[in-house]
Amino acid sequence: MKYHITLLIELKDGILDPQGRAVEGVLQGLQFKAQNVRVGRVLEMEVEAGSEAEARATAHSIGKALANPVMEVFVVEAVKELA
Amino acid sequence: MKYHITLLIELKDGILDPQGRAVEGVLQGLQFKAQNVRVGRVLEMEVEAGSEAEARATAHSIGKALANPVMEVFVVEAVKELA
Amino acid sequence: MKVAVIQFPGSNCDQDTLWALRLVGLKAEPVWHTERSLEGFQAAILPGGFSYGDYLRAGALAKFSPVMEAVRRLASGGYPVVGICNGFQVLTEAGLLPGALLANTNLHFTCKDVYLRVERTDLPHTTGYRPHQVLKMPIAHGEGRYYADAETLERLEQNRQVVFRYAPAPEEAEEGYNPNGSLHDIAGIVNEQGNVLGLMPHPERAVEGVLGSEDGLPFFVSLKQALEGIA
Amino acid sequence: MEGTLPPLLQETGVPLHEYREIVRLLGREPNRLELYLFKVMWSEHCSYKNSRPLLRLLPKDGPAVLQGPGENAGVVDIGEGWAVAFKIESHNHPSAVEPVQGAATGVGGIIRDIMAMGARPIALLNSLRFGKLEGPEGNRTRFLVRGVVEGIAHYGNAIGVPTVGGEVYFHPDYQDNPLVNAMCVGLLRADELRRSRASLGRPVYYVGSKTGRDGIGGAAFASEELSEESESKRPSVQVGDPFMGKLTLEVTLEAIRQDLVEGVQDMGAAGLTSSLSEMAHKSGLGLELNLDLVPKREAGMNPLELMLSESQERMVLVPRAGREQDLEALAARYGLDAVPVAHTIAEPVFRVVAGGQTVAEVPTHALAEAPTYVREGRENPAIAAARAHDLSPLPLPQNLEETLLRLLASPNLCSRAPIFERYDHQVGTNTVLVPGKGDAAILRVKGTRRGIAVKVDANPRYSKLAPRLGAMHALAEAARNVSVVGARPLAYTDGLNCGNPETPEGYFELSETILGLAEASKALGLPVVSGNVSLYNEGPSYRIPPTPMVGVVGLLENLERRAEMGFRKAGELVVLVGSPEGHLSASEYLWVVHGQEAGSPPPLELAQEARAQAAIRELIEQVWVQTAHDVAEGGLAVALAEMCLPYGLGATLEVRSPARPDALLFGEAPSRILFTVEPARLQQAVRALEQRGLPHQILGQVGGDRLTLLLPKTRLEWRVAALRKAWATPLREVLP
Ligand SMILES: Nc1ncnc2c1ncn2[C@@H]1O[C@H](COP(=O)(O)OP(=O)(O)O)[C@@H](O)[C@H]1O
Ligand SMILES: [Mg+2]
Repeated sequence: MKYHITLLIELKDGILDPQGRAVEGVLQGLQFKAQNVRVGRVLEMEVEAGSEAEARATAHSIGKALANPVMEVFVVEAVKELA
Repeated sequence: MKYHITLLIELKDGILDPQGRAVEGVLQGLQFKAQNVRVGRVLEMEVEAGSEAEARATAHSIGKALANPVMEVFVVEAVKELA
Repeated sequence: MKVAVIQFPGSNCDQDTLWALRLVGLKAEPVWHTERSLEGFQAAILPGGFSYGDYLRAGALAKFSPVMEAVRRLASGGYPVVGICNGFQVLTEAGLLPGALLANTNLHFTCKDVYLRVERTDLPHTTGYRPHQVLKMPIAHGEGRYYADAETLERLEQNRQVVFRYAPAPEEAEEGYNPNGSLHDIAGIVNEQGNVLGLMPHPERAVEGVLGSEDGLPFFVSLKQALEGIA
Repeated sequence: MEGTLPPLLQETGVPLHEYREIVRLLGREPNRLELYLFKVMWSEHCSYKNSRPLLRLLPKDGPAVLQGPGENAGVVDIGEGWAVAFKIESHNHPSAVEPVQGAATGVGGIIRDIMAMGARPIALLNSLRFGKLEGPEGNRTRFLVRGVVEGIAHYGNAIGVPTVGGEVYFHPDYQDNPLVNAMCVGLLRADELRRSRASLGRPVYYVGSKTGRDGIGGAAFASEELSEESESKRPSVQVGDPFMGKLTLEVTLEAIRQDLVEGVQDMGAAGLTSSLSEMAHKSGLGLELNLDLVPKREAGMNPLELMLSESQERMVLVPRAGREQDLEALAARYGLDAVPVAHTIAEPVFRVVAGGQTVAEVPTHALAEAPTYVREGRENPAIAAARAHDLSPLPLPQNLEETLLRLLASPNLCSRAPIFERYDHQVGTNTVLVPGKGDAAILRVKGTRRGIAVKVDANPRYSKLAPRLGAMHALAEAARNVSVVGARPLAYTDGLNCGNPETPEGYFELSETILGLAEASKALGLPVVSGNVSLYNEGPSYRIPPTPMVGVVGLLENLERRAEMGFRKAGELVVLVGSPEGHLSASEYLWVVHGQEAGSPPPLELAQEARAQAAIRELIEQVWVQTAHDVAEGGLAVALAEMCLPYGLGATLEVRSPARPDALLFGEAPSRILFTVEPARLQQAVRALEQRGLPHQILGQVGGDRLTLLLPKTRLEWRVAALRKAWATPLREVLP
């Protein structure tokens, strides 16, 4: 079966996020009350798997392969079966 | 009240995503059966709002300000009240 | 007859652009992005660099700078407005030019000389060129792949809004000359009115023999003549 | 204190004898924070405790020197009121842990050293060392190369300082310990030179990014061997923010231009601790720092974290009396924090206050003057044996034409375009000689006819086999590269990357390297004005070859009179200065073709080296010569091929010598220079060489699309296109 997976890769807490800082400054300039802005990457893809659990495990392994353990953490945001 | 919001900004379908392709190549090299990989951005932040609906509306306006409609779409992925 | 060179936080070709403008005898002054007026200026250049670090997306944050309203007014008054490299990205992000500039297909910043064909010589920025003249000019960008939907591209071509196209070097093989994957080999475009122009290559880096090319000089000389016409 | 170590010593790793010295200097036991201040300030990185006695041997004075070692960067006079500041700095350990950010922050750090002198950074260079590209280790090497190049590009391109040159070298001995050294050159008006000084009672401003928990203890980390434990130190990665860097740069330079500040200091390794305590010490004063005022990125940071943080993009500015408001307004315009976090005091102590309490107070001189060590060195016998190895039975390759292609495709000789194309090398519109076109980069000084040439160099194979001679070669070659573009070398900066000085072998290599540099400096008349020492590039199973990265800056009084390396005019004659025969020992050829690293590096006759360089400068100055190239790794054949590549123009040349053909084609020797000259100017050129007693040969003529070499018994020929293909592809595969 095919599953659609969504992975978020984000900077670890405490690691400086220059992008987030710059975006925050601009948003505040636009009068949005936004704080602690962090910018990360989202990856969407389709994987083959026998079950949702298997797809989730694959998503996990992919997150591990792609995130930089020195600075980043990943979250498996969603796993959905495709028709 | 404070809300945590998560925004995804992604390339429109049909627009060449060389980063997605590169990631796909890497994943296939690692024997993952991943297809149609797309890479976008995730923004997380805290906003002040009177209600969840208001927070969602703010998230929407921020997405509009930051995404480029020529090639991108945005999704308000999550709005959560903070303790 | 004075040109404003807009300085966004992170612009880094502002001084080079001022140098090139002054070299051809134009009066030019830097204008900090928080200014709200361009009173007294008859043209504006948005220079290259990394406005706001190019964070999020090149040009995405600079479009919110206070000065952009004044740039818009100058443009709608018919005065020449130019975006070079990052400036081109800002102009598309701000909607002053159609389309968008995406990450190069090679996914990395590329700095080298490229060749451009001049498609229009009737603009305030290009009267100094010969039709179809091939220019040598450096590029230096990571997000220069011109993109627009099919309809917009069609319209650009119909209206002859494509001003510069990547081209093969004179006497060289055909392929591989497009450095970033731009659609229709687009390196620079102009708006319908013909006064707002954006291009990815750096004419200000090609204004003296000692820098390797003088092909950018006519760009600034044209602008000077056009401005003399206005004054 | 006898018997078991106090827990604090175990925690900090401060050795007992240093602890005793600290107690003696303080007249009491230090508290935990104080002990950490000593730990970082007495680390090799900040204190040079193993290298300082040796560095004293280097000549530091010269007619052009405005500022020698001891400040954030050295400064030389280039005439017409202009001066040039430059320095090299290592970021090896951070780059091994996180290549992108490690390299990026290395670039950011050296830029801040240059701007601390009041100079506008106008050029960056870098000197990189990686392990093997082949075999199973190749994957990690490629990961590091890609990351480091991306990091350098990310920071340099965005802050708007062109990366105009550098060098990259692959050798298995760097497999576990890559080297990333960055050099920056800045331009200033001589009368705007600033130093790290403050007068009494002045507020001391913190300007730039907020302080977070970045790189806690980095300076001490850089002085430790890499170990399993470094893995656990990962969370402390510093992230570079070139955008903030650019704003900080503009504020600092504008403050100097408007004469708002009397003193400037960057916050580099050991952050607040070293920048403030050293500034106070150099000023002969004390300083009181209030940590409550320090801009913080995260809540709950304790004094220790604040004192050791290596957050990037921070500067220390000391305003002139009455200009405080102007400075604050200037910083506000750029959206930067500018906070008076400290003030100078008469009592010569470094006092740290938090929450109204004094949390540390130590004499400034005690922090600044770490004990120094002079140790016993001993050469590793295996290296002495390799150097003495007999190479006479070396077989000749079957096919010499193929051998040249193989050499051109080797990682140390192939095209660097895949790397330098990722660097903006033109921003600033001063780059006259871009990467790939000449042996050194040339930058013009706008508004004058002057230019400066810069190049950084080091041959680790030479240094591995003979550290002293290797260091001499490094300086000679860097200076030669500057001379062959037409510039007169003025001074140099050196990045000394070595192993653990606490081992006899490591100390031997360090001391020999410095002795070699000292000898070459004297003979070539070149003073050192700045530098860096990175020791402990060693682990349980490896030690890097001593790697003295030498960055030379030279002056062209008339920019019009310069040379580049590519053949450009058919019909010009090609002349070789020096002997056609080179040494196979320690050569790139020996390594690539015969898989050996043995023998001694070629002998170096410094007086002849100086004469050869003076001769080529004169020929360029006379405008007889516009094409020149030094003969370095890979020997004569590689150098000639390199001259064909930039413009695709070939040459037909004859080499007359009874030596074995591989020694003629690929043998290495210093003091050799190739140049071209129009037939009408040949006599004059040759006379200039004869007057200096320099051996030379007229080899032949430029022209056609082939390189043809006639040896006594062989005729060799290559299409330039074939040379280019072999040379251009290898690094493209690493950096597509
Ligand atoms: N190998 C060397 N040769 C010459 N000078 C050196 C060398 N190493 C360090 N120096 C000088 O010692 C001083 C202290 O260096 P360093 O601690 O690296 O300065 P910073 O903290 O500003 O980076 C500087 O002036 C530097 O130029
Ligand atoms: Mg410093």
